[in-house]
Formats: sequence, C-alpha cells, structure tokens
Amino acid sequence: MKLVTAIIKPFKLDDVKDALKEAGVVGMTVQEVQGFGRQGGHTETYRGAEYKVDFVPKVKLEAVVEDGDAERVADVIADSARTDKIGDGKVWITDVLRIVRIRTGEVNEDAI
Amino acid sequence: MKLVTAIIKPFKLDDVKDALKEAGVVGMTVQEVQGFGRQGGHTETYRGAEYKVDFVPKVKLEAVVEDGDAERVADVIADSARTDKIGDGKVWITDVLRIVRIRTGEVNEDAI
Amino acid sequence: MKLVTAIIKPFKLDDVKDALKEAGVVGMTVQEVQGFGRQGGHTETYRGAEYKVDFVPKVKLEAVVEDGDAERVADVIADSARTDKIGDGKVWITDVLRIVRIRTGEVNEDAI
Amino acid sequence: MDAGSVTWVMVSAALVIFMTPGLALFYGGMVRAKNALNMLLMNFYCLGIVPLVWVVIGYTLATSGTSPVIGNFDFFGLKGIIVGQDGGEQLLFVFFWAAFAAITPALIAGAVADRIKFVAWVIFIPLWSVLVFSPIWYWIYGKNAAGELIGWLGERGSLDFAGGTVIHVNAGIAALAAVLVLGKRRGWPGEAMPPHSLPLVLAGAGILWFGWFGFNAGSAGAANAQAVQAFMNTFLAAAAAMLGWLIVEKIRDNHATTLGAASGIVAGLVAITPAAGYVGGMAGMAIGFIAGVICAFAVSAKFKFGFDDSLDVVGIHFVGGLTGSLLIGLFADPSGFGELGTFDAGLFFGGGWGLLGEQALANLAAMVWSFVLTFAILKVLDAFIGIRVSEDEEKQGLDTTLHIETAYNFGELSSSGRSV
Amino acid sequence: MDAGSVTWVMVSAALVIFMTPGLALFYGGMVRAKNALNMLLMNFYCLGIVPLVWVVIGYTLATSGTSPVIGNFDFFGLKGIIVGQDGGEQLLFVFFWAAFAAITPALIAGAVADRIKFVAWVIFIPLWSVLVFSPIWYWIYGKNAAGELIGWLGERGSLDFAGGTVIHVNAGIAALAAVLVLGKRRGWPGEAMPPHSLPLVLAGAGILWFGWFGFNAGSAGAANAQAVQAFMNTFLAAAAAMLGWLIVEKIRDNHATTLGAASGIVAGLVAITPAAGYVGGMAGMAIGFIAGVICAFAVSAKFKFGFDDSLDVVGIHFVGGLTGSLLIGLFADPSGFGELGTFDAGLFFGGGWGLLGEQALANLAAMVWSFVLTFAILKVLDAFIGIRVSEDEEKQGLDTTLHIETAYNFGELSSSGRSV
Amino acid sequence: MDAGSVTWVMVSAALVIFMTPGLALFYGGMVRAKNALNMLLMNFYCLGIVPLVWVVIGYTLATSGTSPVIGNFDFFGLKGIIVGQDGGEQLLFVFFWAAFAAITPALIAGAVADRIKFVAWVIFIPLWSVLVFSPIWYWIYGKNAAGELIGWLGERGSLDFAGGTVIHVNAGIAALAAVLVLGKRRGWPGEAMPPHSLPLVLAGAGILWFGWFGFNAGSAGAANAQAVQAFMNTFLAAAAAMLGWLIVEKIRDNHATTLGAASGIVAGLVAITPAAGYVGGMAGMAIGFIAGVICAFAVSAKFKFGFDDSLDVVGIHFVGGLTGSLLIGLFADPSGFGELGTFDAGLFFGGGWGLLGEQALANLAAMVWSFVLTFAILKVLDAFIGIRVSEDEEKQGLDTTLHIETAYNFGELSSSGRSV
Ligand SMILES: Nc1ncnc2c1ncn2[C@@H]1O[C@H](COP(=O)(O)OP(=O)(O)O)[C@@H](O)[C@H]1O
Ligand SMILES: Nc1ncnc2c1ncn2[C@@H]1O[C@H](COP(=O)(O)OP(=O)(O)O)[C@@H](O)[C@H]1O
Ligand SMILES: Nc1ncnc2c1ncn2[C@@H]1O[C@H](COP(=O)(O)OP(=O)(O)O)[C@@H](O)[C@H]1O
Repeated sequence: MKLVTAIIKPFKLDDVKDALKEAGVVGMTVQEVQGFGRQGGHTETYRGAEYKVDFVPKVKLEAVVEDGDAERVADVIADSARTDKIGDGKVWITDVLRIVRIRTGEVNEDAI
Repeated sequence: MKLVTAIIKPFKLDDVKDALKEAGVVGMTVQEVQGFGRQGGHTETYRGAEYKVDFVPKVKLEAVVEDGDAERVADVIADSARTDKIGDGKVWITDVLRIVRIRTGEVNEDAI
Repeated sequence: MKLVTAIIKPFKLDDVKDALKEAGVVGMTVQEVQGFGRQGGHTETYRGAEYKVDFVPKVKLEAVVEDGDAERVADVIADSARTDKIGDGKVWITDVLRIVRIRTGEVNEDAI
Repeated sequence: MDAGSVTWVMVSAALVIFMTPGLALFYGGMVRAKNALNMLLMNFYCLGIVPLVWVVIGYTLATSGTSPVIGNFDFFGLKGIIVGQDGGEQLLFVFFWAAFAAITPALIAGAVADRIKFVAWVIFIPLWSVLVFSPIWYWIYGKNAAGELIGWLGERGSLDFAGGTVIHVNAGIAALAAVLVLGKRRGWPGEAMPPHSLPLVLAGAGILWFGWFGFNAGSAGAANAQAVQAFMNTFLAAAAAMLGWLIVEKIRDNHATTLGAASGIVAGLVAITPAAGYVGGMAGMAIGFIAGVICAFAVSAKFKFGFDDSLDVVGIHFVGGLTGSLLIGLFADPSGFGELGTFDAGLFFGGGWGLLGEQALANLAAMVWSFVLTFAILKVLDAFIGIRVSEDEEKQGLDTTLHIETAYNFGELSSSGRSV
Repeated sequence: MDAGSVTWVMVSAALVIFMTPGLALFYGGMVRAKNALNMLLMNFYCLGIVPLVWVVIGYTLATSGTSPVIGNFDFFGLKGIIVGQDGGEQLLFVFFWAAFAAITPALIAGAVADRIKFVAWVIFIPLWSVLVFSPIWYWIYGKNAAGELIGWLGERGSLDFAGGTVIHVNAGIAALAAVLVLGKRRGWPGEAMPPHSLPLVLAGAGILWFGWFGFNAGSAGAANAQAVQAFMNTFLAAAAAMLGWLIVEKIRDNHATTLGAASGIVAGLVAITPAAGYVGGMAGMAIGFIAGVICAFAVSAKFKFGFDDSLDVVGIHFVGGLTGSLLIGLFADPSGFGELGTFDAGLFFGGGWGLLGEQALANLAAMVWSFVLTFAILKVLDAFIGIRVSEDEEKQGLDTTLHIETAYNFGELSSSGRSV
Repeated sequence: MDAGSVTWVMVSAALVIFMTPGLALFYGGMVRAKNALNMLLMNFYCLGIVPLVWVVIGYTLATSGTSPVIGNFDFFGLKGIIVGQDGGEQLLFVFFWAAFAAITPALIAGAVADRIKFVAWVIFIPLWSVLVFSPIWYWIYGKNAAGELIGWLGERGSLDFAGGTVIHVNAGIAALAAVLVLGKRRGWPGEAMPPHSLPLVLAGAGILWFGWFGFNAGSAGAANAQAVQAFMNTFLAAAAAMLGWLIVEKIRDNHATTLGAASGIVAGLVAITPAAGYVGGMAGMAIGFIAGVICAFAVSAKFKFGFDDSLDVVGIHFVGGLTGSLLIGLFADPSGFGELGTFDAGLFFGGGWGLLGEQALANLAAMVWSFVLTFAILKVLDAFIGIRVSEDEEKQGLDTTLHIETAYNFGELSSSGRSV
C-alpha cells in the first residue's frame, strides 16, 4: 500500500474530497496545517505595529491506497486542487508496510 | 525503526495511551484530525437550513518504534482502540530511515 | 526525495524556520501537536480537584527535501531547536517515492 | 421632568447604546471566523459615526419645524440646546434617540455580511442615516413646538411605540435592497457557512434583550405606567417568541436549537417594539408568540427567492417588525392605560379596522421610501467606488484582507511572526 | 410610588433578567465544548418558559389570597392588574419577581449538566416552577391585601431579603435531588472535564455580579436607605468571598485560580442575598468572607459522597445560601436602618437565639419540600419518558446530538460541508 | 436626596463596578492565550481587594478631615455611617467611589501584563490604593464638613469631573513607573504578540463604554442637567475618538482596524472623563476626536523609547487623560450649565489662561506623586520578594504556571487526563 499525502488550499477541500470519492477512494484523514513556501505570508497590524506572519493556512490530506492506485490518486488530487495560483501545494507518495482496520482486524488491502 | 501511525476515536486516546505505556512505548505524538470514511458524518441545522458535515473528529497518534516492535505496537493500539463500532480507525506502519533526539543528538534506537 | 519530520518546542519554531531558510529549504508545513514523552505533563486544578494532563504542546514540522539534503536538514533542525532541556523533541527521516507540485504538475526534485 | 424620569431615560439611553455592541456580538458570532472582525467593526462604526451625524444634522431634520415631511435646521449642531435652561430635558432625548439612530443602520450589516467593501459601508451609513432614517422618523414622530404630532403619518394616528416601522421595517427592507444590489456570497447557498461561535451569538442575544428594556420601556419617556406595561410586554414577547420559534423547529426539524432560541428572542423583541406601550400583557405574549412562529418560517424565504440575506435581517427585522406593527391594529387597548390611553383602540378592543389601515399605510410608506433610497444610494456608490470586495478577499476573508487582523490567535503558532 | 423608585425597580428587573444570560455564560464556559450549547439553551429556555408560567399561574399562587401555605387564582393570567389604575405598581413587581422565578430553576442546570435529556428539562422546568417555587415563595413572602405577611414562615418572622432560602437553598437542594435521580456522568470522577472557556466563565461572573445589585438592592422595592445598604453589602460580600476562596486555594492547593475567584464571587453573592437588607457593611463583608471559605471547601464534598453535581450547585448555592441565611440570625441589626428596621435583631446585636431558630426552621422547611418534590417529579418523568440521554449521545456531546449544532467553528475545515 | 438621584447613583455605581469585568475582557482578549487567565484574575482581584481596603481605610483617608493633603480616620471601617440616619446618602458615595478606587489600579495591569508575579500584584494593589490613590483623590476632591473643597488642588480651582487626573493620568504614569521597574517581556519588541481574541476585546470595549455613562454622568451625583450633559459628552467623545483613531490608521497604515476602533473608544472615554460635566456637546466631540488622533500616535512612543507597556496604558490612559484634562482649560463653559455652572471658564469661553495653568499643575502634582511612589513600592517589593516571573514561567505562560489552569479547552484532546 501507499500513503498519499497532499497539502492543499483549504477552500479546495470539498472539491478534492468529491473528486476522490468519484475516483473510488473511500477513506481519508485531513487536518489543518500551516504552510511556508513561495506563496509568502501576510502582514498584520495591531495599534500601528506591523507583524509579518509567514505561515499560510493549508489543509493536509492523507489517504492510504493500494499500490497500483497511488499515482492515479495523486493525480486526481492535484487536478482537483489546482487553481493555478501560487500556493496550490504538493502531493507526495510514501510506502506503507502494513495497515490494520481497528474494528475488524483486517489487514492490508482489505483494511483500506 | 518504524513509524506506527494510528487514526482512532478521540475518547479512546486515554485507553490507548495507557496500553502503550504498559507495552513499553515511552514517547508518542498526537493531534486532532478529521476523518472521512464509512462511518459517515452528521447534519447540522441553522435556522432551518440543513448542512451535511462529512468529517468526523478523530485523533492521530504517531510513535516511532524499533523495527521488531512495530507489529506488536500496532496490535496494542488496535486492541485498546477497538469499540467494534464503525469508525474505529486504522493503524499503519511505515519505514523510518533515521531518527535523532534533538536534546542529545543521539540517533536511531537510542533516540526513540 | 526524503521527508524530514520534526517534533519541536513551539517557541523554537521561528528559530528553526530561519535556520531552514538559511540552509536553502524553501518550503515546509507545520502544525500544532501534543507530545507524550519523558518530559511529562502538568497538573491543573479546578475547584480543588486536581487533574494530570499528560500531553505537552509541540509543533510538528515536515519538509520534503532532496535525498542528499536529508541528513543535513535534520541536523539543521536539531541544532536550531535544541535548548538542552528535556522535551526538545525528535527529527526523523522517511522515504518519499514521488512528489508533485499541484500548481504546475512538476514532479520530484522540481516539485520541492 | 422629575429626577426619577430623567434617571429612567438616561439609563434607557445607556441600555440602548449597549445594544449596538450586543448586536455586534450577535452578528459577529454568526459569521465565519474569517469575517468576524469585519462584522464587529461594521457595527461599532455605526456607533461612531451616527451619533455625530445625528447631533449635527439628523436630529434637527427628524424633529424640528412645521412641515409634514421633514424638519428644518433649527437645532443644527445642537444649536440652542442648553442644559442650563431646561434642566437637560431636550438634550436627554437627543442622545436617547441618537442611540436608536445608531443601531438602525447597524442592523443592515447582517444582510451584507462577508462581502461588502468596508469603505462603501463607511460612506453608506451617514448617507442612509440622513436620507432614509431622519425623514421616516419625522413622518411618524415629528412634532411641532406645541408637542402635537405633525409628521404626515403620525398625524393620521399611526402608532409606533419604539420604532417597529421607523427602525425594524425600515432597516429590514433596506437590507433587502442592499442584498439585491450586492449579490450573493460566493458559494451560497450550496456551501455551509455555519456560525463560528454560538456562545458569542447567545451573549449578544442576552445583551440585546437586556438593552431592549431601555429601548421599549424607555420610549415612554418617563417612569410611568406606560413604561411599566412596555417593560412587561418586552419581557413576555421575547419569552413567548423564543418558545414559538423552538416549537416550530421541534416540529419541522425535530430538534430545538440554540440559534433558534436566540433568533426567536430577537424576533419577539422586534415585534413588540411598535406595540409595547399600547397593549396589555397577554396581548404582548400573543404578539411575541405569533412573531416567533412567523419569523421561524420567514427566514427560509431567502432560499426560495434566491436573495442572500446572510443573517436574516429581512426574515427577522422586516417580517417581525411588520407583524408587530400590524398586530397593533388588532390588540391596541387604550382602556388599560388610564389617562395615558390617548391612542386609538385596535380591532379586538372595539376600535374597528381603522387603526389597522393606518398601520398598513405607515409601513407601506416607510417600505417604499427606504427600499428606493437604499437601492439608489448603493447603486450610485457601486458605480463610483464599487461596493463589493474582490473574489480573493472574499475567499481569504475580510479580516486579514481589509483590516489586516485576525479575530483569534489561540495557538502557539499564531504568535509566530516578527515585527517589521 | 415615586418615579425614582419605579425607575429603580424597573432597572433592577432588567438587571435580574440579564443575570440568566450571565448564568448561561458562567455555566456554559464551565462545561466541555461539546455540551456548551445545551447548557446555554437550558438556561435561556428558563427565561422563555418561566415568565409565561409566572404571569399565568405562578404569580397568583405565590402572592394572592389569605391561606398560610398557598395563594389562590385571583391574579390568574394577570387578571385585574391594570397599569392605568395603580400607576403600574403591581405589574412592576409581577415582572421583577418573574425574573427571580426564571433564574431559580436555571441554577439547577449546573448540576444536571452534560447528561439530561433536553425534552425532560423542557417539561421539568414549568412543573418545578409551579409546584416548588411558588409555594416556598408564598410561605416566606406571601402577604394579604393589607400588606401583612401571612405565609407560615414569613409570619413567624423568618427573614429572607432577596431569596437566600426561596431561591438558593431551594435550587441547591433541588440540584442534589436531581443528580441523585440522574446519576453520574460517564467517566466521572476519574476523567478530566475541565471548563472549555474560562474567559466565558469570568464574563458570566461579571454579569452575575452586575445583575445581583438589582437582585439584592432592588429587593428593597424602593430607592431607599435599605436599598443603599443592600447595595453596599452586595459589593462587599462578593469581594470578601472572592478573597476568602482565593486564600483557601493558595493555602490548600498552593495556587490561586481564576475559576476560584469567579466561584468565590458567586458564593459571596449567594450568601449575602438573604441578608443584604438586614445587616451593616462590616457584617456583609464578614458574611461574604465566611461563605467564600466554607464554599471553597464545600465543593469537594461531592467527591467524598460520590454525587456528581457537575458545576457545584449544591456546594455553592445550597451551602452558600444556607450559610448566609443562618448568619442573619447572628448579624441582623435593625438599629442601623431607622424606621425601616422593623425586623428582629440577630444574636450579636441583642436579639437572642430566636431569629437563628426561625432561620433554621425556614430553611429546613424549604429543603424538605424542594428535595421531595424535585425527586418525585424527576422520578415520574424518568418513568414516563426517561430523563437521561443515551451513552452515545453523552459521548459525542449533546450539542451535535440533541441540537444538531456545534458551538464553535473556528477553522477552515468546519465550514466544509454542503447544504442538503 | 430625591429617590430619582439615589437611583441614578446606585445605577451608576453598578455600571462602574461592571467596568472592571469589562476591562478584564478588554485586556484579557489582548494578551496571548497562555496569559489570558492571569490578566483576567489581576483585574478581578482589584474588584475583590480594593473595596475592602476602601471601606476600611481608603475612603476615610480620601474624604474626611480638614487638612489640605490627606484625610483622617473619622470614617475608619465605615464608622458612624448609618443609612438609617441620612437615608443612605453617605454610604451611597462610599460604594460609588469604591468602584472608581477598584478600577484605577486595575488599569495598570495592562502595562505589566505577561510577566509580573501574581503574588507581587496581590501585595502591590492595596498598598498602591492607600498610598497613591487616596492622597491624590483627597488633593482634588477632599471636602470639609461644610462641603467646601479643601484639598490643595481642588481648593485652587482644578477641575476633574470624573477622574481624568485622579484616575487616568495617575494610573497611566504609574504604569510607566511599573514597566520601568519590571523590564520588557522576553522577545519584545521583535516577536509578534497579537491579541488572542479580538471579539473579547470588543466585548470588553462595549462594556466599558456602557459602564462609562455611570462613571461620568453618575459623577454629577444627581439626575440633573450636568448629568445629562456629561452623558451626551461621553457618548460623543467616544464616538469621535473612534473615528479619529480609524482615520489615523487609514491614512498611516492604509487599513482601519477593529482594535483601532476599540482603542479609540477607550481613548475618547478617558479624555472626556475630566471634562464631561464642564463642556458643551460640540466641545465634547472635539475633545474626543483630538484624543483619538493623539493617542493613535502616542501608542507608538513605546517602540521609540523602548519601554514595554504591553497594552498601552501609558499611550491611552496617561496621554488621553492628560489631553482631556488640559483641554478643559480651553473648553470649560459654565454658561451652559445654569446654576450648576459654578466653575471657571476655559480660554475659548472667556476664562483666560488661568484654568489651563491649574490643570497643568494638578496633573503635574499627580504625576510626580504617582510615579515616585509606584516606582518605590515596586522596587521595595522587588527587593523583598521579586516581582518578575521566571524565564520558564514567562515562556510557558502564566496561566498554567501560576494558576495551573488553561483558558481554553476546545478540543477532545484537552479533556484527556485523569484526576489524581
Ligand atoms: N518542501 C516542502 N515540504 C513540505 N511542504 C511543502 C514544501 N514546499 C511547500 N510545501 C507546502 O506547500 C505549500 C505551498 O507551497 P508554495 O511554495 O507556497 O507554493 P506552490 O505549491 O505553488 O509552489 C506550502 O504552504 C507548504 O505547506
Ligand atoms: N484509506 C484511508 N486512508 C487514511 N485514513 C483513512 C482511510 N480510511 C479510513 N481512514 C480514517 O479512519 C477513520 C475510520 O474509517 P471508517 O471507514 O469510518 O471506519 P472503519 O475504520 O471502522 O472502517 C476515518 O474517519 C479516517 O480518518
Ligand atoms: N517514539 C516517539 N515517537 C513519536 N514521537 C515521540 C517519540 N518520543 C518522543 N516523541 C515526541 O517528542 C517529544 C519530546 O520527547 P521527550 O521524551 O519528552 O523528550 P526528549 O526529546 O528530550 O527525549 C514528545 O513530547 C513527543 O511529541
């Protein structure tokens, strides 16, 4: 199995989730993260004092998929998350040695 | 070393943590995440308008362990996190190439 | 490519980020997590009833880097995050099979 | 004026002033976190600009002179209002009413939430206050030096105890005009836009209810029997409306909600506003309950008709205010007020259909003027400066883009950053 | 009644009404985030239903007639209460006391937090108000048409200035009965259930203290010397109780806490409630300090005895109310009140043990009635509809399961979702 | 004293008391989340200790006797103040002023935020109240038994309607002394320390504005023409100052901010405090606007001079209070107040430079006394017990280290833990 990890723009999450569902991905886990990259941050001003905030809100999405699906899933994510503006994020793939479904104890392909 | 990652129900965290401590796992890192899966979400209603929230609160737990311990630790987590109800989550194992303890600079087995 | 993951003390984040920038790392993703380890937690008291909170706020930092940079980046993080007090955290390295920049579709080294 | 009544009106003024911060929390909690500060600021800004506009020009236009439609400049810039001469009696009402003038346009903020340019709002508010609020106020409350009602609606016998028509119907219909000019939020209605903090909404609702006792019972202008009755009615109407709304929810949606309770309270308060000093306690309860039920349904109309009234200003203030104002035509009962009962009786209390007709006319007049002027002001503003934020600003949220602040910085990460 | 006093009672009524939203925030901040809305709604609901029940039936049962134990139906549905006839004097107290009637059962919400079915609460509150609150009120405050105390306790000379027995001891012991019927929360006491927002708790405490000036000083029923003294005592008792509680914490736990300060304030306010208009300032300070210290210890009793009084209604309202009520027996000092000093003196001021005995009797009577009736009502409700939520609902939290809402939606993820 | 005025002063006292919780939220929202509770507690503590100190010793030192510089012990522990004798008139002002005494040192909390030891604060506050607040109060407001001003500044004709000098300049300069003793926060000014909850700040600002009507208009001591004028001025000054601050921001920073609006409100309220009962409405508006503009610049001075006044107590209270106090010298206009206009006229109203000189002198005297004493008290405290927390405590935050609590526990994880 492979773990596909994506960093995307928060407001694209619903689109990505729908695209993944369509592509047959039935499970995923997401969380709010802060990204640092080319996009740059923004400044905030409090009582005239200016601060630079370097981090930008992003969403991280993780899905464990079968080996053969990984590249396709990564592409589905990339396609549905794309806005063509800087800061669209990354998708990367890592190897998973074993996965267990806690409820049933099923392992690997059956557990996804 | 191996990284054991688990997605569990939030209210099981204390049980899992205690089980891991008993199993000799001395360090772990957790965070709140949102899960999408078979369990399904819930609806919310605001002034009569209904919304479907697809994501369910989950906790993600990560522990780097020695190679030989990985499967056992995964099983300990699965056993202590099980409620037999849908949405109990997953545990997966990935490979870690190197780990450093920041404080001391110790590496690998010594750093866990 | 390699994924360098670090668990650090929250107030060291700015230092680590600056050190990474200097070391040529142009992108990273961070998030707030809770750590369990040797450092121990703290107690809280509400109306005389005492509770033990085992988890300590930490920051998790992830950066995908080129294969050859991984160890150096891990060391940069470790050096800049070190306070010599217990709870400084860990850095670990895992393997990344493929990475895509969503905006452009570039892959691997070009996508970092 | 006796010291007890001076005290009552001062306290009432303070209470009504407190309502605008209350409204800010009520609305601020209902928008998404990324727009919370913009909402708070739109409300607070009204409490900044309107009192100044009111004492300079709005008050004199709304109260002085002899015309049936608008005041003159006799009190321009508080001219001739000297507390040392009348014991403060006139100035007392200048500021009591200034508080009403301030909250009225603030109500509109709920409709235009999440997408109006702040600079457009900044210009819109004083214009609206002078061009829309002052005239309608004059029509209903304008008096001559002898204290007789001379505004063309008030003179006919229209009743509006504390501003059902002048404030709620007026602001509610202006809200409709505003969203028609402004258009829907991106993503509406498909995307979920849940309140970011319901405790804040409830805190705001509590403050609004509290302040509304000054709004309604203070409008008696003295600590008298009418004030006492208005107080009781304000209490009962809000309570009954809360229940009315919750019952609709329980039956229709199978769950009673916290936002429903808060919304019901406000609907009841809106509805009793025009009627508070004209009806008995059981009628006050009935008006509240009816408004709670009607508004619980009315807030869904926007989905049917497709106008994005973000926080239901139309469904609650327009519909609630109209409901209460018309119900005066049924429930007004001068017999319970002794010598203060100098107004017409409603249909159920022996007064025939006449009063209901007057109420309908007054609301219609206010609706037409308010809708047309609001629409026109915003169209002109849109042509000159544009009234809507860019797509990027709307997506990222107005707080970081328009005010370069963020509402909440809870975590350790949010303190990360350096001064420049 | 002079306009100044009418104003004072109206203001006081508004303040007391504001206390229920204040209590909602105070309690709401103390529960876990997943149950925050349920707590807010339980409180707000009391402000919806109780005033209606009170004006229809509760008020007449609590005040009219000639019996020593319960009123009659003379004022059923506000019958015959016409502001035009008495200048509003009677109606003024109808709503002033309605505010007391509303907050009393709301206090109980703190004990049953996190696990009671909302529908059970909805039914319980009006029943409790009529069956428990009105009778006890009558026993202590019931008067005949000539204005003489005729309730069996009041007539004996029991003192309860603003509701120490009628409200706090009553609600506090009812809270105990309720948790005995309801059982403990799952996980209690092993699991940590920390307050989800202490700033909300403190905001609530601030509102409570503010409102309590109306509660206590308003209970003088006029802007007179007794009101002034009650005001001073309310200020000093809360201040001293805050210090008392913080000192206990510092000595016992080595740290003074914010929740301790808020709790101490409320304990002091509760304790001074029965005594506010009967004691001098230094006695007020002493009562507050004593209550702060006692309640700081009393809240731990639940762990010893194993009853899960979630937010310490017993430890603060029952214990604090009883403490204050009994201390009247020591500190009551009519000599400082001039012609208003028509009550008995306490032990320290030359009055002997008699008053203390009366105070003990009154509290005992209220405790028995309240405990038994509350227990019975909830047992019956439990038998018919069940009063406790399911395990799943309790675990997931009452907000999403009973009210299908969530209190907070801060992040970007929480706006994710689609309308259906 | 008529019941209307008694009511007005009681209401005003309640409003001023409510300001300290309001200040707690205002300040509490502005610090980082890890120090929020400590800030709330520092404020609430003032409302606990100061009233006690005031009734025991502070009040008598501030008001009794015949000396030009300090009172005597005639009213020690409320001795001889019996409501039954004077209808409560004296006690009324004991608690009204106690509320002022409580909030004054609470203001200083904003300057020392995030780093002062709680135990040092606990000791500092009562000392400061007796040694700094009471004497300065006496200098300006001290009267003899015949009601003539005998404090050395008041007797010369210095004007300070509601405490511009006695409260704001005093607390503001004390704040400066305190941060000079205490030193900067670690990381300041390089590190971002953004407000953790601006909605809380705005809620606090709303409460402060609301309460300030009691502060200023209540300081007339009666429901009279001067109270009415003071009320109007309080409204207009805050509104104009909000706009002034926002205009500076828009021009200088290109964005108007929510924190700017809240800050402007407070700056305007501070500035109008000394002047409220001495100037006309348009002058009130001008004073507010000027203060808003000046304070918007003044808050940046700390970066230039390098003193870490965390929440700008110096920039707002000292500068704003001084601005308002000096502007009395220009704008005071007794002619508008009829028989209450017994004070000197300012420069613009035919009074020459004399009043301005007196104002300058009074502020200078207050500044010197307050700065020197505050500096000395804290130096002594620092020598004996240390007034600054450890580096670890400062980094981890004062809530978990000093009070072993956390302000927020939103998520599921925060409930994880076991009782011990
Ligand atoms: N090397 C990296 N490792 C981990 N996350 C990264 C890396 N580079 C970028 N990211 C994440 O991707 C987000 C977008 O990257 P950015 O450089 O801003 O734009 P783009 O993806 O368009 O090149 C960042 O905010 C960060 O969260
Ligand atoms: N393929 C997957 N990759 C990553 N996380 C997953 C995946 N499938 C499920 N999850 C996580 O596990 C949680 C539980 O999965 P779900 O399908 O609801 O129930 P179950 O684990 O009982 O089969 C999900 O909420 C999600 O967080
Ligand atoms: N085996 C592990 N797997 C994952 N995270 C760990 C592991 N051990 C420690 N951590 C993380 O590192 C943090 C610091 O570890 P701790 O044992 O407290 O101190 P130190 O790093 O100084 O040895 C922990 O709070 C936890 O977040």
